[in-house]
Amino acid sequence: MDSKRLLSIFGVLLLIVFSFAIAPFLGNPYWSSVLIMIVINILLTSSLRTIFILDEVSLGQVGFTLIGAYVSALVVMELGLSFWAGLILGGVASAFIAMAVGYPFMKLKGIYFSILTLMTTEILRLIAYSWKPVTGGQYGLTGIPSPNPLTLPGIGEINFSSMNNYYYLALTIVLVCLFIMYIIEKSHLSRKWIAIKDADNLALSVGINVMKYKVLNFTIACFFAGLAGGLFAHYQGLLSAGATGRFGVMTTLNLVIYMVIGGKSKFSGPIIGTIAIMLLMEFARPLDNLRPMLVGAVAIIFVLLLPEGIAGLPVRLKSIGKKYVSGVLR
Amino acid sequence: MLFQVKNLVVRYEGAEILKGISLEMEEGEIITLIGNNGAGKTTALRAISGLKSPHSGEILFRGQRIDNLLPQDIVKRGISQVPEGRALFPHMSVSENIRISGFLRNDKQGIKEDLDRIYDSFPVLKERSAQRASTLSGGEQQMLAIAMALMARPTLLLLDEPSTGLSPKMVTEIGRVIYNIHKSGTSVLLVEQNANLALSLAQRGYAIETGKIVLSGFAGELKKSEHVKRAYLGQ
Amino acid sequence: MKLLQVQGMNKRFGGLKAVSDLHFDVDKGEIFGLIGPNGAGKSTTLNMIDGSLSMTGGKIFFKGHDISGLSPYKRAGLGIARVFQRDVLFDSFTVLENVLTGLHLNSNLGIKDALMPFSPGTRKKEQDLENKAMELLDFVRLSDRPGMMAVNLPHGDQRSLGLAIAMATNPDLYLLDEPLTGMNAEETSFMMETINKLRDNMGVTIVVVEHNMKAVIGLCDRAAVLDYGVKIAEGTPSEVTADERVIEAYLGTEQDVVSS
Amino acid sequence: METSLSFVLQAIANGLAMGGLYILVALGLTLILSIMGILQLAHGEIYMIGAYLVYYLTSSLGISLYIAILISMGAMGLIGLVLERGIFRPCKGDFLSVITVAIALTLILRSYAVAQFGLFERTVPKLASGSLVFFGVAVPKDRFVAMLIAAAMSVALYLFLKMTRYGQAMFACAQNPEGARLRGINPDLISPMAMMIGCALAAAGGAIAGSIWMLTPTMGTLPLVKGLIIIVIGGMGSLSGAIVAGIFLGLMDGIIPVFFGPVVTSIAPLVIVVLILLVKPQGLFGHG
Repeated sequence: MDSKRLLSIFGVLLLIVFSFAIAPFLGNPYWSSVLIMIVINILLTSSLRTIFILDEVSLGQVGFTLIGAYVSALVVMELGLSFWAGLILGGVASAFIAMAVGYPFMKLKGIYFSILTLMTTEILRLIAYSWKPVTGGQYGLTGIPSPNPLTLPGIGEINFSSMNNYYYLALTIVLVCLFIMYIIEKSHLSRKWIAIKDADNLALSVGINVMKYKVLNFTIACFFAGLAGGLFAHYQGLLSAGATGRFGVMTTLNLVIYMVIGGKSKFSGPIIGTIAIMLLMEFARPLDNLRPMLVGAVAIIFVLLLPEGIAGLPVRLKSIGKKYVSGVLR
Repeated sequence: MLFQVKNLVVRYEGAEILKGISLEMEEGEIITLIGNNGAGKTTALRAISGLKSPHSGEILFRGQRIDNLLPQDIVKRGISQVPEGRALFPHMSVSENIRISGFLRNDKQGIKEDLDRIYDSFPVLKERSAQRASTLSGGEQQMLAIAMALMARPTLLLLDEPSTGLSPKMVTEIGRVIYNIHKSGTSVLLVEQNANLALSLAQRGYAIETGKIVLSGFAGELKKSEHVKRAYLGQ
Repeated sequence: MKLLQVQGMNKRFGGLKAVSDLHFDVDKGEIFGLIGPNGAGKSTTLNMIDGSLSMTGGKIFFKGHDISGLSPYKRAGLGIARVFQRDVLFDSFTVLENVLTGLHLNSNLGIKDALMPFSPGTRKKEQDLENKAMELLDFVRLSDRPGMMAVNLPHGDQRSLGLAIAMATNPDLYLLDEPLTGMNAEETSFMMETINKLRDNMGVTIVVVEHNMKAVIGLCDRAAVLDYGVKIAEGTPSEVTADERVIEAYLGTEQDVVSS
Repeated sequence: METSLSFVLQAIANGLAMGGLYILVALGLTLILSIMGILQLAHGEIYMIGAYLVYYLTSSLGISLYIAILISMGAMGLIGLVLERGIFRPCKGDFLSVITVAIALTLILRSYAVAQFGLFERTVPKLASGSLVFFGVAVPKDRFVAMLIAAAMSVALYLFLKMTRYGQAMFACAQNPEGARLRGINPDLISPMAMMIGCALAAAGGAIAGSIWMLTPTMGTLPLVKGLIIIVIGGMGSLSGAIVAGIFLGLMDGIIPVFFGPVVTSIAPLVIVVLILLVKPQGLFGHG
């Protein structure tokens, strides 16, 4: 193992420790809730990038989050299943629906795929908004329980109704998900996705079942989007599907911004981008209503000047540095 | 000298498609550039028309460099191309296609006259003037493409494989059209894979292979050349 | 033995008949040419054999089985490999990774390997694939630069890589679409040598689409000539090139356009 | 009986007025999409800002409504020019970049509107007051004026595109950009024109909507979604398709709520679009 790799593993571990250690120091539930939303959104944005490996921009991730959120909440509330079962079932339901619609959906490309997913997410939201007997309609679902306390040997009972503890829970789950996604990214599966993106006709001609792998991609991405929904439901305790709410069009569009600012071609991109922009939104509180404007401006600057995003900065800086050094030496 | 290409090098994604070709023509000449698929013929025409900027080399028209100009400025100076695959506006009518090709001209009267003249020389286009361009047959589309290029009143007409995909009868027909255009005083640079057609029309010719000019001379000489016979005429 | 049988193949695009009632058979171990001028329907035919284009009518048999309705990846699985006309490669990958992707059918990487890409078992499987890929690169003389990005290869080498990707599927039938187009003399002779070597050493069957008559004469055992989607001649290269109709279709009519 | 007739007639009038607005938005969207290849997700925000500009001109400067609409159209046209040059053209057609920039623009314009005008609903003067009476049923006049304006602008756009050199050049660029270059048409000149026209039409739509209903900073989302629906149904790049689909959609939006709930009204067109995308992505009126 070369030293560079060792260094980056060490860096990642350090970041993980830091993200666990940070919560108690912040100390108040407000910051815990910010951190919770950050980790949930990291998972969502990463699922967006999973689809982007195929060079398709899904504007429908939030729709699948919604499925995960409602299913996860309902199985816990109505069937009395545990949080863990709810979380998994939410993800599975979302993945199942993605798989069911995957074949016709993944046949479309480019603008068509983006519009299709955008419309689908609106349809899902409107169904949730109006299906009163199940989703509570416009009043939504309330009283979604927090996860049951967990007893860990050596630590004792952990109560997740505290924001801080829920943050630890969400962080752990998201880290596990990210680890799985990273593994997939390094596996032959993602190599096939890239091959399909590069030349689907050539991929077919070497025997790759292109549609199967594309649908698999969509299914995996939507599974994680569904999990994010479950995490959200049990954190928030209530769900509603109003147009300007959590499941509205703007949320899905914001994810695209997180991904691009973070760096669309790197695994770390969506993670970095989500953290950076959501923290920016927090620290820019004094700007109040103008905060989205700031984010928009940052996004435009990145697209036009740093298309590889924050994750691409080291390479960019290196090349600038090299130019500078060679300029100085010359 | 009407037109001159000096040591033209064109690259696509790192690959050198044209490796320094040179050619020249006098006013009123009709010359041809023959070569197989992928030899670089289309690339040469794209560079001349300003669609692809060359890596190095010069293109001169009436002694002035045009290799750094935009396509519309090149059209303005009098070089008009009939591109490969005809490049029509498929959902516009035949007459709209012809009219819009005079985009850079401001003389309404002249445009109308040219339109009439084109309809005279291509009666089939007049017949189909209200039809969408996409509904024309291959030969008719080629006629339309030539008519469109003529609307710019070119001094030099560039033709990219006008015979592609046409029946032998239609090829003969197109050949006659090109001949008449040249007769009426327009200089023509004809790029062809069909060496037989090209060398019967042109006065002089160049043969291009993998981005290099390998042979040039009068059409009659080229026709007799062993190399051309083997490589292009299949004999 | 007939490896490939094309029976009554038809293709219509709107009103245009791109291929009409085409019949031909290819024997095992043959190099068969499909030739004709630009726009004659050669590539369309090839697309229907590999399944990327559906037929309007007709049947295709491969090793005696009707494959007419199968999708391209299934035909690849049965042993049909396509080498594309233009430089269609996996542009994000290195030379080696391109061939590794071509080895898809020969790999037994499953979902378990996707979830444990660093496990010794998976590593071993991937190492084996890499060795196989290197052998193939050796065959097309690219083993000296496996780490180079495929897009940065010179034109001729990109075609060789395309061939290596096809070889990786271990096919019985190769469909080569204009393999010599745009190549210089040296690259052409290397490609012709490689194609011959492929057939002689591995006993595979090859269908070549070419418009360049000279190349076909040197390469094929038999050839069919297409003009406007209709087969106008079939036979050995010398038979075909001597055919009146071929000469007319291919070279244009001899009448001088200027004097007529 | 009488009340239901009155409901239906009013619903049709409402639907046609809405259809007109949707058409104005959709024509711009489809023009921008077909000529520049840009999915302008911020088009609804241009519509919204255009409406607020009319509000500002009428309420603060006391300019009369129709003049204000014209000024707003001109101003948004100029903004379109700046946007095309400044942020869309540098994206060089990269799909994700274009989408990102458009989303960023949405954030910027919406947040500007909130900061400047607040979240309260605002109103601008009515296009016309009073009602017209049909079969004994009164239908507000402003609906008719809205329809007329939308129809007049659609016809004007159609004539411009069909009859003028630059209009034809736009079609040419949309169908075959490289062919257009070869005929001396510079797409870099035509693209900003498409953007300007699109933005001006959106501003007109916004202003009319504002005068019939209310102004809010989020008023652009609905027409954007409707515009996308229209260009999918009508076929991307087809103007006549957009007009037919716009009228159809407007009528659906007007009439369905009379018989069904608001949710069916919202979902029905979305479902239709998803089905069209899955079955015939080139749209019902699209080419080929």
